[in-house]
Amino acid sequence: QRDTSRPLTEEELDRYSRQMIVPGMGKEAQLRLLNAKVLIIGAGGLGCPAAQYIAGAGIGTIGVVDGDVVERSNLHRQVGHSTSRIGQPKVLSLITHLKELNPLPTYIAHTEHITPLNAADLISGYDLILDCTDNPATRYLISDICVLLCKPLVSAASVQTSGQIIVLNCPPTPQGLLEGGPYPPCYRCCFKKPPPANAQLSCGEAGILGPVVGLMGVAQAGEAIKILASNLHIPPAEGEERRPVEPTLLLYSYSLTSLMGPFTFRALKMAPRKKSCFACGEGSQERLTLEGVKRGEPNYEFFCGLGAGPKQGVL
Amino acid sequence: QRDTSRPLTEEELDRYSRQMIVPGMGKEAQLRLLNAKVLIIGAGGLGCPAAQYIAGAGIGTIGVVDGDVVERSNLHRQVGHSTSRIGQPKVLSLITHLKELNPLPTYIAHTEHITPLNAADLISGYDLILDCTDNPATRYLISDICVLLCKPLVSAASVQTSGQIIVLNCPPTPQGLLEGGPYPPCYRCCFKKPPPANAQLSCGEAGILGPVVGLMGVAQAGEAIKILASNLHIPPAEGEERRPVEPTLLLYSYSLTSLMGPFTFRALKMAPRKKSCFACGEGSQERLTLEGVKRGEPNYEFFCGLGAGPKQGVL
Amino acid sequence: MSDPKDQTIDITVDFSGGLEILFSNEKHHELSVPAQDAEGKPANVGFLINYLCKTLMTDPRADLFVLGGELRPGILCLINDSDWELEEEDAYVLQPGDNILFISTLHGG
Amino acid sequence: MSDPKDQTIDITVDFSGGLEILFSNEKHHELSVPAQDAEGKPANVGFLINYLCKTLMTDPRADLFVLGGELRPGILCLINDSDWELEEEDAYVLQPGDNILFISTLHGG
Ligand SMILES: [Zn+2]
Ligand SMILES: [Zn+2]
Repeated sequence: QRDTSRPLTEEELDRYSRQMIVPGMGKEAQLRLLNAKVLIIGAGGLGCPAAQYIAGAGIGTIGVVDGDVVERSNLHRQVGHSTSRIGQPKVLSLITHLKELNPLPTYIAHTEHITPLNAADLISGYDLILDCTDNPATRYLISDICVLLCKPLVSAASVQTSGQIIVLNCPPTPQGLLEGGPYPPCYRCCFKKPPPANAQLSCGEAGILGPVVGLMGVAQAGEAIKILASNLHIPPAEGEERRPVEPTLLLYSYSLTSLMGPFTFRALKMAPRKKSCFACGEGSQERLTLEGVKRGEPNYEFFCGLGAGPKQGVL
Repeated sequence: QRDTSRPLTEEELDRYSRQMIVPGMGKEAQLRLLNAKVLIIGAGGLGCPAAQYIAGAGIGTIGVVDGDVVERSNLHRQVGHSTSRIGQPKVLSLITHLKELNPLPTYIAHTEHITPLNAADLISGYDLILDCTDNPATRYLISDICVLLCKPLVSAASVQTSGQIIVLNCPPTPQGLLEGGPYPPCYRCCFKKPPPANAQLSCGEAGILGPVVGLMGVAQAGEAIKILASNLHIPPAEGEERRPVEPTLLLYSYSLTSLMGPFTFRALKMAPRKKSCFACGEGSQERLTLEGVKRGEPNYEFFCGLGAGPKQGVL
Repeated sequence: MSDPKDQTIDITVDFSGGLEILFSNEKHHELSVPAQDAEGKPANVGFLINYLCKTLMTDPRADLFVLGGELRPGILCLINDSDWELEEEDAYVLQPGDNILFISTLHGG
Repeated sequence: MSDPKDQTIDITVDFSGGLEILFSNEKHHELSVPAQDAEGKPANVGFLINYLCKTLMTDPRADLFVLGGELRPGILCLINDSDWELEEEDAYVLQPGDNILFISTLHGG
């Protein structure tokens, strides 16, 4: 199934030639993309633009997870949907658009929200995961499952005029391993605790500008494509020189009242895997397991304090 | 026609509510967008994503200029087209997609390339111009006409794994005016001379990765929306405190072999309007006129040395 | 020489991701802060956080920045663009010219 | 003290937008360059450009970097992230720690 040496078809050569001739790409990298399986969790403001470029690049299998339906108020930023598909499940609407763009990939519709019960089944079938979701409980869940199943995770978020993106768990490292590191961080290594519920704001409540979340989504596709094309998600072989782990959180600060400037993008240096991390640190194998997550441990809703008081208008 | 105080319709409120509640937006800013006219020159890798967010945000009148037809090799990055529209004029294909996204704006199709003969007529009807084209001769032409017609210009370019974006001539300043400056630069202030023809590479010949050009296109929409929402293109009134002119060229350096890092985005400080600039500097009114451009002066093709020898594989 | 208690350090403090709302909606602040805390120890980031609450915050909701004597969960502190966990967290002693950035974790998408 | 002719300055030189192809496909270079030119004048950016052609360029097509004794049209030189026209262009005297960036103008889209 994962044929890494087959010739490309005429249609594939035609569709992908402009990216194949980029220095550093070529046929081998294109075949890696054609053999790759990517799961996009969330078909909203991040997932729509990310999916367009993931599909365009010829990723072989593309799964999309979302339980929502398209609403008219989504369309200013969720550019993979359309007015005529209002009311449809977002996953089906987005896949309709992607098939028009590129009919060659296999598209898999998961028309449900990700939950502790289905997360491992959803994620296990893919090589790389994009977190395009919109709430902290889901973000911690996705990261934990990616640690447990050894999947690289490209995570982005955006509200109002701000955006953040970071590549996590790449290359994936066995849970609890610290010796021989530093190793890449997981979501919990970077963001130990969620904000209190009154400081968590969603795009629906706090607003969002289309190009802000769009830029983050496109950047997610960019990181995903390079990881798969260059095998950055494959742990280095014994003796192979290891790229230094330099986890970077990219911050995008859009301003409505001033043009792009020196502070628009800031690359922030994050710590590597932490000994103290609940999910991937020392002793984590006893705290976090696939069976535990299914049983409700940890309790993500409780951890993120849902429903714990009125919102106060600050992120 | 430019009603700045009318109530929004129920559909407008529904479509634009998520951006209207962002701090700094609001009804007044939304009405500015609804009354604005934006011209997108080029319906390719930059123009497609830019147009999606321009349309989504509710810009009232959106013109698109391009003389090409959709090809299969475009689709990995030109996400406003589709397989079923291969062979159609790009402008019509893109407008089909935009109308599905948002039927409310007025879309104007210019199914022709921009040339010294039609440039002033095309540009004069709009408030702000996006340069999403793919060759130096056209870029100098567009900038010159924007100087002559006092239009702000959001210019981006991308090849292989690199991208650049800069806002030019914003707020527009009368041609030749230097006293009381510094004033914003035009394209020629920043890029005095084009590279020799053998060092000019196009996306078709040198290749391009979808998310690289896509990110630049989305960023163009972001700058355009802020300019129009916040009236940054209106020269300050007499006595009004002027924002300092800090022209910034944003450089995007994507790497296929390393994750996002400190050098991925670099904001470069550019010089303001130059006394020596051919188009906007001292005495420029004698050198550059609308009539001159129509007559073939300057000769953009000659200036950019088209057809002057074999390409050598360096940008 | 001036009394060491009156000496100050020039630093820049930035807020992002919405936190700027608590600080007169300004993202960038150039500050001269005391070089020593009340006990005469060199000013560190922990001291700075309290100092910002007292002198720079314009919004009464201090609990959106500090909770239980610590930086509120969901806020990252970056010292010269590095996660403060790569330095000594709140024990990091301020140096002239330092940039301290506070960002709020985002979850929307 | 060492002979001033042997003194060097540590700077970083970056290439972007495709120019790196001419310099062993490396975007970032940490260099120790002579502090003086052949005539004993302090090394400036003009000197550096020639020095890069002679010592760092790995591609024979020097005319893609320098043309007619000057930086090729379509290449911008940035001194510490500012257009060199904001400094003194090629007459700018190198300082320790300077970053000099060369980028090629892009036109595709
Ligand atoms: Zn961890
Ligand atoms: Zn000019």
